[in-house]
Amino acid sequence: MFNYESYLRLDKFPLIWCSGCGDGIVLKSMIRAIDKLGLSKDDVCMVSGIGCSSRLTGYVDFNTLHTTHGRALTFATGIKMAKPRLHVIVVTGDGDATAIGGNHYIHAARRNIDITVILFNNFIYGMTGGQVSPCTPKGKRASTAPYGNFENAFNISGLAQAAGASFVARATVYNAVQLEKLIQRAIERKGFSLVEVLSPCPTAYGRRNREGTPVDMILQQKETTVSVAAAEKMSAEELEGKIITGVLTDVERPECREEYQKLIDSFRKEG
Amino acid sequence: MFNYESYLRLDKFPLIWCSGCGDGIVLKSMIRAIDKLGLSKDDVCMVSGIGCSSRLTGYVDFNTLHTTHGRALTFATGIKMAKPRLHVIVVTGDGDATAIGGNHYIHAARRNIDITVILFNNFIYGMTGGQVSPCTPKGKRASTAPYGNFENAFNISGLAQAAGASFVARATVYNAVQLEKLIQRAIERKGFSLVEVLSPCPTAYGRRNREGTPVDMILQQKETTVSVAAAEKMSAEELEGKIITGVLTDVERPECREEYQKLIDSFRKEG
Amino acid sequence: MAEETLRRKREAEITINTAWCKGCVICVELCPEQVLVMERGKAKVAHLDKCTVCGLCELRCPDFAIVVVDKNKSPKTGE
Amino acid sequence: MAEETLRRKREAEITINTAWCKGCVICVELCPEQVLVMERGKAKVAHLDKCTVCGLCELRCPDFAIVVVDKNKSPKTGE
Amino acid sequence: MAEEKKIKVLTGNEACAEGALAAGMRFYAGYPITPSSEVAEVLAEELPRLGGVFIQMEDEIASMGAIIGASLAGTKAMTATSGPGFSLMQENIGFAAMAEVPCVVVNVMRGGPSTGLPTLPAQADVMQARWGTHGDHAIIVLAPFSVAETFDLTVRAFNLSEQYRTPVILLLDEIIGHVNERVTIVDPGSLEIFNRIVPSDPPDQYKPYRHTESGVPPMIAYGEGYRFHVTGLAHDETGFPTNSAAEIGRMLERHHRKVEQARDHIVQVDPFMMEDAEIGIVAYGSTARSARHAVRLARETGKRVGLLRLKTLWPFADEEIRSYIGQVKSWIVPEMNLGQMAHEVEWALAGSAPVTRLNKVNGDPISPPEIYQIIPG
Amino acid sequence: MAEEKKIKVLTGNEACAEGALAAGMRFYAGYPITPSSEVAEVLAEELPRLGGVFIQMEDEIASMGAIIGASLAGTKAMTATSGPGFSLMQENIGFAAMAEVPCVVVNVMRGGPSTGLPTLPAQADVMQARWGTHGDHAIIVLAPFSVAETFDLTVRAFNLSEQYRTPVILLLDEIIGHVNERVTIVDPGSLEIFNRIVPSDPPDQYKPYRHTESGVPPMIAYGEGYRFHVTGLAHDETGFPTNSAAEIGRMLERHHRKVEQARDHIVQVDPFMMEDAEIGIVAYGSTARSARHAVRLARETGKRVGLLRLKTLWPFADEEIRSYIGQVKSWIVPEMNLGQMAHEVEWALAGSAPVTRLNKVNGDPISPPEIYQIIPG
Amino acid sequence: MSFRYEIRLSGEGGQGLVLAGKILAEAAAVYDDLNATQSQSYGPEARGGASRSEVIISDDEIDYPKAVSIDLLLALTQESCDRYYKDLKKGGILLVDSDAVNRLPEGEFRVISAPIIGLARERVGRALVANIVALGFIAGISGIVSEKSLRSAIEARVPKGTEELNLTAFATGLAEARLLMKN
Amino acid sequence: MSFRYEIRLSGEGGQGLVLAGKILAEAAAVYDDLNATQSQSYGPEARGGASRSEVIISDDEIDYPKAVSIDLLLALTQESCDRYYKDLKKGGILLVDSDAVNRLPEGEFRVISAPIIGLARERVGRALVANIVALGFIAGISGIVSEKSLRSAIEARVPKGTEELNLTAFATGLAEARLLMKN
Ligand SMILES: Cc1ncc(C[n+]2csc(CCOP(=O)(O)OP(=O)(O)O)c2C)c(N)n1
Ligand SMILES: Cc1ncc(C[n+]2csc(CCOP(=O)(O)OP(=O)(O)O)c2C)c(N)n1
Ligand code: SF4
Ligand code: SF4
Ligand code: SF4
Ligand code: SF4
Ligand code: SF4
Ligand code: SF4
Ligand SMILES: [Mg+2]
Ligand SMILES: [Mg+2]
Repeated sequence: MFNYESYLRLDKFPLIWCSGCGDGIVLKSMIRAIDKLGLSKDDVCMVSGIGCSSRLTGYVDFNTLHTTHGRALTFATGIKMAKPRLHVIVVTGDGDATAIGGNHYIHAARRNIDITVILFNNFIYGMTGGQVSPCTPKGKRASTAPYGNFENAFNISGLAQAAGASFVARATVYNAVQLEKLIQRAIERKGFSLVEVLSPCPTAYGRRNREGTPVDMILQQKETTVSVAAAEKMSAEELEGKIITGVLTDVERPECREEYQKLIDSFRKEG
Repeated sequence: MFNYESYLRLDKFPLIWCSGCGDGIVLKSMIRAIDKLGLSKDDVCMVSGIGCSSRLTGYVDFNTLHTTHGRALTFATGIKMAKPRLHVIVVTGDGDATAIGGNHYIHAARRNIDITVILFNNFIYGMTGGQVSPCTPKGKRASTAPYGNFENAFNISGLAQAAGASFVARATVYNAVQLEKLIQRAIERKGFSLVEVLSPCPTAYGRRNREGTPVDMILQQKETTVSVAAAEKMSAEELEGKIITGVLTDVERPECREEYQKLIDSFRKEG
Repeated sequence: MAEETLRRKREAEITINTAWCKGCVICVELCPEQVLVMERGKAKVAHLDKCTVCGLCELRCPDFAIVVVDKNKSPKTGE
Repeated sequence: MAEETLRRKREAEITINTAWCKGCVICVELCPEQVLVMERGKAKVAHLDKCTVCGLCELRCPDFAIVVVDKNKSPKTGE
Repeated sequence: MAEEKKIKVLTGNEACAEGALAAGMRFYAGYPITPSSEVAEVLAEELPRLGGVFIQMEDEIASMGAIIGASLAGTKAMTATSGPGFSLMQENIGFAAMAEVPCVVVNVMRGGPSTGLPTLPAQADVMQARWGTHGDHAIIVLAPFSVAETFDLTVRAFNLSEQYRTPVILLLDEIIGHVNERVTIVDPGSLEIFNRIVPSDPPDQYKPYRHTESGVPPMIAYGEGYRFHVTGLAHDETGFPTNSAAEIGRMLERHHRKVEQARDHIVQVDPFMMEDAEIGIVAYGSTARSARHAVRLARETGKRVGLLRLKTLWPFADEEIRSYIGQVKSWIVPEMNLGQMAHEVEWALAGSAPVTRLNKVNGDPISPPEIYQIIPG
Repeated sequence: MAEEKKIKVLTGNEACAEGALAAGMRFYAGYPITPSSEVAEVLAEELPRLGGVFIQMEDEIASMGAIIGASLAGTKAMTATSGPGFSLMQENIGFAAMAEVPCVVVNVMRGGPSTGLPTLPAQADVMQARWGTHGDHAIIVLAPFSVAETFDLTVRAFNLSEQYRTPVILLLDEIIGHVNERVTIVDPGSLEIFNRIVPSDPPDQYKPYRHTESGVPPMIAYGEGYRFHVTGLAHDETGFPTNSAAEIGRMLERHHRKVEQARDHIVQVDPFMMEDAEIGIVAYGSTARSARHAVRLARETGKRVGLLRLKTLWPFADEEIRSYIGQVKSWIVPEMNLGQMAHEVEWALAGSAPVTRLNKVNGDPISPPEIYQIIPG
Repeated sequence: MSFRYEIRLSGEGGQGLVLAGKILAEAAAVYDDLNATQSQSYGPEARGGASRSEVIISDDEIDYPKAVSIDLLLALTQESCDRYYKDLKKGGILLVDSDAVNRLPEGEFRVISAPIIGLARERVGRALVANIVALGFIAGISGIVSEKSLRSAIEARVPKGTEELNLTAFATGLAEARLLMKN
Repeated sequence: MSFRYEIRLSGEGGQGLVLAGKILAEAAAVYDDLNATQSQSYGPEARGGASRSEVIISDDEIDYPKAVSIDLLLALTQESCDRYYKDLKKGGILLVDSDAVNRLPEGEFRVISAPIIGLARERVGRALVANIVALGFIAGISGIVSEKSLRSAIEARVPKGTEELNLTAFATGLAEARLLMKN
């Protein structure tokens, strides 16, 4: 249906991810979105941290950078500030972005720097074998939460909204078409944009929490999510335990690099 | 009117702060609040980071800890988890809490750990001589923003709310009585509680931004703030540029150490 | 136009790259027409005739291992 | 009761610790009754008689340098 | 627990967790990282049962902060990590040194630099363990070579930490961390456990940084009626900041002295066939196992070679090495780095005997034959 | 600018900023910290005028990340900090070493450990600059002793960084950072500026980590038609992760070699009255000024003493020091730490001459008389 | 003279070879009072296809815990067989799954081919316990650890509730091995 | 023989002594072609009461940039006078503000007492420029830097728009000093 090949580093295949891992489905959606936008591969710079999801940058034929754990946004900020013509896309996991990288996450959102973040939320640390994440729902099990997680979980998207992001959306791999469209809109929107994707991790999360097969996990997304439009018509009780998908925020706010450019230009004019 | 002396380390006086610095007014309000609550000095543990405001811990006769820049909440989390009977109060600046310490800030709020944070927001890095902070309003000058800050500022309190804090309030030194009461309520509330205090820094912020004398800066607070109650009656245009004071959030949510205690107790029962 | 397009005869060509397929069964179970089956841990086309070229299997295959092409559609004019 | 309390005669005793006073002028300018003045960079009581013992100067002195006591009130029963 | 079998098969990481519990550790804060995560995983399971605290923090900086806080609150506390996390902990490790807060930091070494080789062994953080934080400071670093010794040295790490009021670093390498091996678990009561010395002064006379003869000031927990101040700024005996050069000098000198004058107690080496050795191998961690094997092989062919195994890496065993001057004619230092300890051995010997380096940083362990091959004679 | 006076009075921090601009630095990311903040403050003012980027990041970790990103995007980039921030940067400094990203990190040293003495000078991060990050790695570290030299060595730091594709650390101390002194600003055009070598290969043949003879692979920026991968994992010539021990060994060996085989170019010392010296002083940074003064005083009384001043701290000037074996009978190493470089000098000399240490960590600089006093004879 | 016996269990992730190695080591160390080490190699971080678990058993101290000259190699996949057979020592034993490994390598070692996975699936009822069936084979072939100790170690290490199943698996492997050894 | 002249300007924060020191150093280094260094001590981090600024002037290279034996000490507060007079060299000059410093120390140095702050306030109109008045004194007393160079350095370093004011302050100090020196 769609030819992914020209965007891939085929010699690195097969993917490192486990059988049934949702990350590959997200990767495909990302490629379709970039293709739709008609971006030149040379102008796309993809930056990731450390984690299963962050291995993505090794497979795509862009300018790619696999940084340190949690720090992708700092490298990306340097790139965007230094070379604003690049489309900078950050690939990160729930742990990478909101545990160790939480500070850079809220600051990039505050600056509203023109970077698109695709956040692979699998509710767990996949790469290191299933430790609890700040996004693991309360009560769920992880290798470091053998009796169930006793901490409260983050609302990742809400955090980005509060910090000042221009565009915030949530999607599932179940609805990969919506996912693709949201990624497209996120890249289009000037400023900090986030797409939080719920991406099943059958190995480190599913198994331990008896969530069934990869298929079960994908189908479960259908049940647990409601669209923004549907949610608006639902009562608080009905929404209990539901995850809202779709565009949560889409506003225009001053963008960091453009504001800085104004400063540079003010001297150009003078001179 | 009130005897502060028994709470102070008088041999460390006079305070290190500049003439007219608002921090001393906050300190007094804190002491009054603690006194009202009748807490034993032995049971109060005050933890600070690095900054002008964070020097506070040197002056009060509690269990005091002056940590590294931005990390007060991590030390405080260790203390609270290890010895929950202590009342743990964190003293921090806008830079300390939201720049370098932003991650610990949102995570402590997420965990809703029973710690009270008094955040001295002077919109600047005072201690190091006036560099721009994530809370410096856009356009304002700082030693590292000589042409005016080009970045967007944080809404500190909004961030704590989004991250999951139980109690969030904002106050001024102008209204030191309200400040005291809010601190009192913050300490009383189980869970993560924040009081963001606008504390004028005439030296590093005021001078550079032509805000006048310390008195001018204190009086200005009166003009720029509106109470939650008043704000509710105002239109969006009227609220433009205004800062809302009072209790912004006050909810009951599961508290971190208590949730952990349940886990411990589950084994006690078994055995 | 939508009507015409839909009515045009669809003829599927399904390619499975067994070197990449990890046997997650996603394509098999989520195919609305039960076109696919598992064999020796890999996906396999069993009932090509039933395929409606809906593309769902390809969309959701995490490993780029299954490719569906509508043979009656020129590759240039993909939707 | 509030009425009586307010009507009770107030007699102020104001102590300024010049070693701690940094001369920020806050107390002087924010005293509603102009009781205080500056002298050689330190606050000083000029019109004690005008003082209403409102306590605002003390409340806002950042340096614990000014203490106001209502001499007609026993120290134990502070409001 | 008394009726449980005494012999267990554990990995080094598991033994480390068990050792910590045996030493009385009741507070663990950490952030997962390969190849150390099992330390946390065991403790996540065990600590709540014992009424202790297990908390996974948002990162390694926070983990280090939390264990310092917990230790100040009176609980023996630990964290475990690997290279990248160890780098992040450096600032707060310096705080623990400056504020003299006992705690144990475990680093299960993997290949570096940077993300490097997450699942493969290395020994390249030896110098970092000594010098990773800014400013001059004393530090104690231990390195076990077996699972059984991991248990023992973890207990010892806590003891030294409590006795000298200082952070102690335990360096495992991936091989020791992950190998399953026999451990004889001794009766917890029979372990020698050292707890920090509490002050005998009443609260108003307590000085948290008193210049005692041992160099170690007594320490009381927060919330016990003593209200004192702790800071990472240079401070005097009372714990409050000072800019007096004399006071600062005195304090930093004491920090150094408390470790240096106890070096004979802290430094442990394990000589193997060194009595008549003319060739000496200095090794530590898993590489010492290969070295021991190589020594056995070489002895079979009549070579007079021995192994001086370092259990304590810092303070460095310079005196112990120098004690062989005259007897040992040449030394070999195999290590999974580019010669970090070999440099120290050369320094200690000051030219009195040649040192041959055997270095490997490609993720492959150094095998016995590789060492055997370069034994002269 | 051409008509401006050529002689300026600047602080070391200001000269560092000026030197960076002269070297072509157009991206600065940093986080303020005493006593380095003026570097940032000057650049916040100058960079926007030049079309460059100044950004204050949320912390030092982010600052280090940002400059690596900017450098990969093709801009010469720098950050400045002091001890606590330098500790936080270590993980990402290791990334820069591993991924071979040119950048300059300035550390204006203050008293440590921990928050220590924020406004007072020290030289105690010398070993940290070498060993602060996990894993074995090569690094270049320079230390100027005057404001004028700060300008020069900042330019040089960029040149070396670009030439060898490696992070370069510039260690100032608080005294050099804050002293106002005469600098003769040379015409920017007359400065020797080195820019990274770009590949001559077409994009499809480009290998970002090619094993060249010099050990330094050509480097192209992101967004220039070459699409390559950069990672902190061990990787092969193409930049993609590998677990092949052979490939990894080859890569790490090359990292080391590119610096080691160029050590004669990188290592600079400044001998002062060493021609006939029988007593040698090894010093660097502001302490070298006191040492030079002490040498002058001692020469007046006829003592044959000289100063071998280190401008490059790492790679260490072992050969330069050893070149005096036979001539110099004893050495003195004064430094504001507990003997970090003295240890290296001892190592280099391997017992061939005694080394006297003069150490101070209380925030007071080492004065000329203090050195003069211990010059024997 | 002391002995050192090196066993490598190889196959792919999910076959439980790490657990099998641990059981073997525990049988030797806890119940047979020998020294034993078990170690494994990891792929890039948590995952990866090939799996390798090594057990060294000795009556003396075990210095180097990695296999250098293998006495017994178990290969449950063709890939692992191809990759590792060269590390077998002269006279060693190569134990392969007869269904998974078609191309048998040649060399100075003895090859034992048996339908290990098939036995687990068909006789025990679950392919998952092939690792324990393999332990039965190893016990029967090598005799390096006692049957009794292995049974105890299996009981102690397998998930609660699966003891019976696993002991059956072990017995199946052991019986098959004894049969083979007789021939 | 080369000379080394050490000046310490002391008083309290806000008196502009750091700027004065820089101007002095710049006058010597940029305009008089001498070598000069200026340095200061900081209190705990950014702030702190006492302020100290040191200028070393020499026709040779300046090695140690801190004062060791002071030629001229300016003290604008009693505290700074008390603290630093001991560092004056034999025959050095102690220049104090006659209003601020009441208790004059004794020693083998020459004391010059003048109402520096008063002159700034009354003659120039702003107490803030006492630092520049002091520079006038220093020029007049020591002659270590030329009047012309100091004027140029002042013009270059003071905030735009305040040049006149500051040059007047300088002239005031210089004239007073010359008067004093005549006596
Ligand atoms: C500084 C540092 N700490 C810890 C790690 C170990 N580590 C690697 S990935 C990871 C978590 C990954 O979780 P997430 O970001 O959710 O990604 P996922 O694997 O789930 O896609 C951790 C803790 C590291 N590499 N560096
Ligand atoms: C790791 C580290 N980075 C930087 C600093 C320098 N520093 C000290 S305080 C401070 C900022 C203080 O600002 P804020 O928290 O707002 O406190 P304030 O002084 O304004 O009360 C900085 C950057 C430090 N001490 N440690
Ligand atoms: S561990 Fe989870 S997230 Fe990682 S590759 Fe496997 S399924 Fe995906
Ligand atoms: S610099 Fe600002 S915040 Fe700091 S003490 Fe002075 S007035 Fe207060
Ligand atoms: S294209 Fe649709 S119908 Fe055809 S195999 Fe795929 S999922 Fe089934
Ligand atoms: S979805 Fe892809 S990987 Fe999964 S079974 Fe189908 S073809 Fe194979
Ligand atoms: S108490 Fe009130 S009236 Fe009296 S001096 Fe203070 S502010 Fe003025
Ligand atoms: S408010 Fe306090 S410090 Fe300020 S002038 Fe009055 S007494 Fe002095
Ligand atoms: Mg995850
Ligand atoms: Mg502030």
